[in-house]
Amino acid sequence: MSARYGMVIDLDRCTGCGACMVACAAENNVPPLPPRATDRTGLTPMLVHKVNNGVEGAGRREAFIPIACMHCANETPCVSVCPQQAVEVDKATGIVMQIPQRCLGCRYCMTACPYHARYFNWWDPSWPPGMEKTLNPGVATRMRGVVEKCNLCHARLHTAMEKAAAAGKKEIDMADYVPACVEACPTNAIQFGDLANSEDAASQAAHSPDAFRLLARLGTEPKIYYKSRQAWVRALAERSPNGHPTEAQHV
Amino acid sequence: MSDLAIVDRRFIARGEERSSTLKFALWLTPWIALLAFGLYAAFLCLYYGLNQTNMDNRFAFGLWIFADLSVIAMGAGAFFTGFLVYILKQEELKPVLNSAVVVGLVCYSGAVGVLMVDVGQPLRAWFTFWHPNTHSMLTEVTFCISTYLMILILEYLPVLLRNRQLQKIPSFLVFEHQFHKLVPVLAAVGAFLSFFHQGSLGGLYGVLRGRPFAFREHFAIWPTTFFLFILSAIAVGPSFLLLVVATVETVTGKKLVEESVLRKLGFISGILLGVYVAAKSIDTIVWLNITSPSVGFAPWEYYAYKPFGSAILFSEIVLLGLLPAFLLIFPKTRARRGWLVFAAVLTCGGVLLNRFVLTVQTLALPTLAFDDFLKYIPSWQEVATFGAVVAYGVIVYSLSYRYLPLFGHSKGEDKHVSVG
Amino acid sequence: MKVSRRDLLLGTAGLTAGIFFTPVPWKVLDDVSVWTQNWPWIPQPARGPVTTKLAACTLCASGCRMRVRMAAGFPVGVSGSATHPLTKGALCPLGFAAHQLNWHPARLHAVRHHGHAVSWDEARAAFEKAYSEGPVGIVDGHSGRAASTVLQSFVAKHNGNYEVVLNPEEKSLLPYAQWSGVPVNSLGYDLENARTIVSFSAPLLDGWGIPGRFTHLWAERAAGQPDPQLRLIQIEPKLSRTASGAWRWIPICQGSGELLAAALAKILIEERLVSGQSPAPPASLTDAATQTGLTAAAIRELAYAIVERRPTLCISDGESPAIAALNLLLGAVGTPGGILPKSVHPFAMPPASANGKSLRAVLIDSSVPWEYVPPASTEVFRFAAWDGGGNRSDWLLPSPGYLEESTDLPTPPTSAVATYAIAPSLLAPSAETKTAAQFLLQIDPTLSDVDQTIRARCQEIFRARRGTVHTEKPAPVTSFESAAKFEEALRAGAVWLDEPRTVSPLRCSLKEWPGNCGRRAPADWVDLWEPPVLPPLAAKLYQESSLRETPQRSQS
Amino acid sequence: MFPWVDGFHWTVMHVVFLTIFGLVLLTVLATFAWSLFRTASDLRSHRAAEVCWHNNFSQLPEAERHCRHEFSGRVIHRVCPNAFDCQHCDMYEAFAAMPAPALRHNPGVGYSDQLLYHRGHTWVQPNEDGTFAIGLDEFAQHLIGQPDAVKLPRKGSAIQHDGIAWRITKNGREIRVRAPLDGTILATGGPQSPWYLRVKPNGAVDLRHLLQGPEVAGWLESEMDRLQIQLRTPGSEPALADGGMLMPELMEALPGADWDEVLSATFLDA
Repeated sequence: MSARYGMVIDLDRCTGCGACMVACAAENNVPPLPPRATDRTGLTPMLVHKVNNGVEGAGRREAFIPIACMHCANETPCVSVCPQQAVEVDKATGIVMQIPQRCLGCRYCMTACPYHARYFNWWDPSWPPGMEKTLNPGVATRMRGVVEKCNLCHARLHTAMEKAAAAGKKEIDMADYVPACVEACPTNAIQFGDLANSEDAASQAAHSPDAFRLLARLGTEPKIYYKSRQAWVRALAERSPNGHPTEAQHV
Repeated sequence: MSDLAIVDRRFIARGEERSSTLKFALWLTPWIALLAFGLYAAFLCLYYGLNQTNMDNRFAFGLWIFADLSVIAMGAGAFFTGFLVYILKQEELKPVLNSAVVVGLVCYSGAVGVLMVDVGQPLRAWFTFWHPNTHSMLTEVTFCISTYLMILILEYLPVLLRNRQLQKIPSFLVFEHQFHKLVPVLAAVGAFLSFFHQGSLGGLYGVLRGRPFAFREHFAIWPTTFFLFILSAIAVGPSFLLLVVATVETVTGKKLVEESVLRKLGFISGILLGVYVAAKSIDTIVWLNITSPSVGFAPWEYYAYKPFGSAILFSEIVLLGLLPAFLLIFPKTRARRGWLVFAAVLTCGGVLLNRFVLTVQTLALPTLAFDDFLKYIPSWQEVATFGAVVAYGVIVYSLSYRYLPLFGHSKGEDKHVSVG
Repeated sequence: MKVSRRDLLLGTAGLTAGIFFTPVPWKVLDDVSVWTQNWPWIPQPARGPVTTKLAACTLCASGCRMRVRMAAGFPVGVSGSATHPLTKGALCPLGFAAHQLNWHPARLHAVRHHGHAVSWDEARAAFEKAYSEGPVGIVDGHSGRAASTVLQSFVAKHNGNYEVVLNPEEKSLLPYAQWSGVPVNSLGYDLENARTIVSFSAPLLDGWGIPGRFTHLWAERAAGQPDPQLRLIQIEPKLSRTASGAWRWIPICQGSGELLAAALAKILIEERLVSGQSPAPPASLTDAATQTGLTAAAIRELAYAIVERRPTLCISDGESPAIAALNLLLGAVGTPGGILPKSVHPFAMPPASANGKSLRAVLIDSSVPWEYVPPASTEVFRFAAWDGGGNRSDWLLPSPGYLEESTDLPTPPTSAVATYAIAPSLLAPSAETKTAAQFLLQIDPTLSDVDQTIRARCQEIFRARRGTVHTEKPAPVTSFESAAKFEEALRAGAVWLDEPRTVSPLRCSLKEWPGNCGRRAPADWVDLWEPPVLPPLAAKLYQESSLRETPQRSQS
Repeated sequence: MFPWVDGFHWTVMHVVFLTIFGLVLLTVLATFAWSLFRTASDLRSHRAAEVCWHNNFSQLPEAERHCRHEFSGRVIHRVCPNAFDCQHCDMYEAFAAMPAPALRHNPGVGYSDQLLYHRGHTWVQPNEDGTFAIGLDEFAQHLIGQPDAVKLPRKGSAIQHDGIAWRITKNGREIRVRAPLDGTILATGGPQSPWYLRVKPNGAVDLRHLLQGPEVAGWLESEMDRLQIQLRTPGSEPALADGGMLMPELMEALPGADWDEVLSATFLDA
């Protein structure tokens, strides 16, 4: 099988509650970091950004943009730069895999990623005494000094594949493979599926007129799509769509 | 004379004038203190992890990478002078060869040292040799730098063996004698390696498709920054060497090499700098008008954030590029020691600024439409570690100058200057 | 033989060269790499089969059903349950990390009296002394549970005082309760049938009511649509999440909401836009305009907008008679798409009563939020699983942690339909903990214990033969052959859902337009979000994202 | 090694890349190894002494590299280009042909016309049986006085001219005495005996590089001058030349002087 797993995130539906972030962190055994940690030193494989349309007064609107690894399909920026093959694109699934056991923590891949979707373990991971009992058995914890990021809940894919294999099937049942953030979203704003499969709802949504991708002009073919009926939100796709930087800034 | 002083004297080549043991000790003390402090800071980073630094997920490279790139550019003098002397037969540069080797050794070993602190898992650094990704510029850099460092150590060996006491051991002296004959081979290999890693250090940023500020289209398999870095490195190398020698002459108050040698260094530096500035300008124009807009980034926006205004571009290319190039090429200014040194300072400044812009400004600039312009101030641990490298350099050079024939023998002709 | 320096040098050289042809250095390298790849001091998850169990979240009164993944006897993951009739699979962000709460550093493990560890017996002795000396108050944060009946019957027997702490949603229903005499917890919002919802600063998209209930409606019928089926008009001073998700955002000055309501009512009456009955508001349009910061034209326009698509329902953040009165005027009380009385439970729900006695001591149930301030000059016995610090409590009594206590879950606030469910306990409660009910039962064994009450309630519902039971797919109560089977189903995570009530007019008697009760709008808890004890992961994430203001962020 | 890494896959790039670096590494190491090998062979074939001497000579200050004919009076000033190996000097014949002006030198230290002197202050005495005696000249003896220890070569071992013949320790300083000619050690004497070594030359003997006749006096005089300069510290002059004659046990007499410098200059050492 050769799937191209990806997401379509309906930004109109996103209320910015952050459930996806928490669910993702819990699923992937992300440790609670010391109080010193900030929005720039944290571990947030899924991170929701708050943006606005730059208008003051009653016309002002805010939106929320969840950002995870985009799993770029073309010239994946982080893959070619890694000196020791710690980042690889899984040919069968199109998932960009990070292999923490190989990573030496040079952080070159982080500078390469235009979406800032890669995170460095600045601290030794630690949990309050006893809390490690609640770690998700499917996912190994990472050590200090390595880079990590979203791998589309690869553990869940693995489980789904085992299930399919047990049933003697080649293809997995997509109902068995739902990443934590998708599962958690209270408004079902995130559609997940196989973009290579034209029947798949997600891949159809990806082709809707409202759909767009961030920094698509870099030509990295991200597999995380966004969609919105609001023009100003769609305008956030590019830094400067027509030579002018968009008004919106990070709040 | 105290016993210590007597012993000390025995290690200084006969007939060489050197400052008193006490004076030398006093000179070293502050540097040793700085080194010790820096080593402590580095230890903190290794023990507690990189949370000791002010780097973060967005500013994943900081002061240290800037330091590495700069220091390695400065060290380029080593391979380039060797190349000039042994391959291009520029014999009159021989007197500064040993200096060049020491400078190179210091720069490269210092850079590697800092890198080992900079990576999150130093114990895994060797994985690059175990399962390399040959598409990564960093792999090339790693291989080249480690190999070239080995070469520099080998090249330093003969200089070391000519210490007054060491040379009393016949086998050492004979080895030095034999090894010296083969140094041109090393010089050639060194030049080859340096050509690639100096370039790859530029490529490091040029290939960052995700960072339109640094991204350059490919030329064969290399982005233009690859060649710009080589050019700038061989341009700044001689200038830095010139600065070092000039500084040593000032500090020691001795005439160590002929003025003509320094002028020659300056001239070479100037010519190369001129070529570099020309190439850099073309590259900048192409990038601003074609490369960057094509990926949806308005060029002027890069310079919309203070303090990284377009002034930075101007000073990089004109003030610290064109101007020193002119000063170094124009005979009248080159002839004047003051202008020569001043121009060399500007040249070094220019390359430093270039490395700074590439490492720091690249990361500070926003990519996503809703990104901020980032600020980053290195933590004291970072600064101290950087300081340790400087101290280390000064100490090694001072010791080499005191106990080794860096400038051949100021008495007698330099028939037997060692290796480059 | 004599060893010269030369021999030594050669020897060392040979040795160093030779060693590379032995496996030693490579083995060492390999071991080092393996070691660097699993630092011994980094905790790794326990391996083992993962089973999924249904449970109910007890962080708040909503009682959302969760699917909890268990490994080696511990919860390792939480997700919503799509078949839950109210949440439809949604959970609040806190829920997803709540299974880690029991190991929160602030977890209480021993009885504490003014900070010193003491025994349960001392606490019990102290409480017995207290209620023998004078009336005690018992505060409940989640009324209607079987446990609540224990608390209530205790005060009934010992001349005490039973008080219920209401959350903002329940408070917003108080006026209707006062005007109609129907208890608050029997009132609910019929959001599903409303076509225009006018929210006066109610955080409808930010944790209001039952998670997923309104957000689903909004996502399906409103989100991003230029002309949505469900019009959400947010009247709020600042651009909140709800405001930015709304169809219209009407920014007004802080605390001027009730005046605006009055002004709107005035226009609606004067311009005969509504048929509903209510006394004329005294407000004048002009000073409404000045106080709200809107133009008179804008207010008029708004008045027209809110009645353009009926039914229209106004929701206030907390108690607000004026806004309730506006609902009366709009005819949104006792009608579909408005405020509806729930079907009265088959069993008697304890009405929340508070009569001002001067109290000797107060016993606070663990369901009471930490913000609750106990009356002065009383001895405070506070049950809690975590030490939220702050408010005065002479006695801190450790109660069971998350997923440790088995309790029943009556209808959540704001729901227009009655429900009943039982939260099973997935973890054995640690020995040193007690619930308030258990504590009182030890003092007075004659009270009927919680499990009996739950069983009794199940039997009553079963006998009433009304409603459906929601597990994987809904099944009518009648399909169960015995009350025991029914109770079993509930204990396995099923939810009983009553039939929606056929419209029952809600008689509200309102003599005159209620004056501005002068209540300041509550602080924006939505943005500065730091409940005393958050799941560490949630706390971490809000600190590491720009999503919510945390103390650290708001300082910097 | 690579195949053991799971998930590692060879590509053409790997082959090219690793080949290049393999070659580079090979070259570097080969260079190093080759010089080691050459060093070893040099040491084995006793060419070490020559190499070391030429190196040392090149480092001698100009003042210590006078041509012998400055002392014989045949030239005013000439710096020796041949490391004192007169047999290789293209000027040798020319100078020998020139008439030596009669000079009167008073070196202030004893010497003998029967002995041939090496610039490292050793003398050579040819015996009728074709062997040679080698000793330390009076200048050196007076300087050193009674040695603390002497380290002589083993009997039967070979010495090369300008190589280190034997070592003398005095006041914790090691003095390396240079051999005046090639040969094999027949017998060893010492400070007490008149000579230090008896040597059997290997093959034809060429002693042209040794000083003899009048130039010896000139040489010693210049050496005395140098010594004067090097030891000139307040109140030392009378001690140095006692009635114009170099006093014995000079090192004992002037412990404060910079003996490292003096000895290096005297015995042509680094």
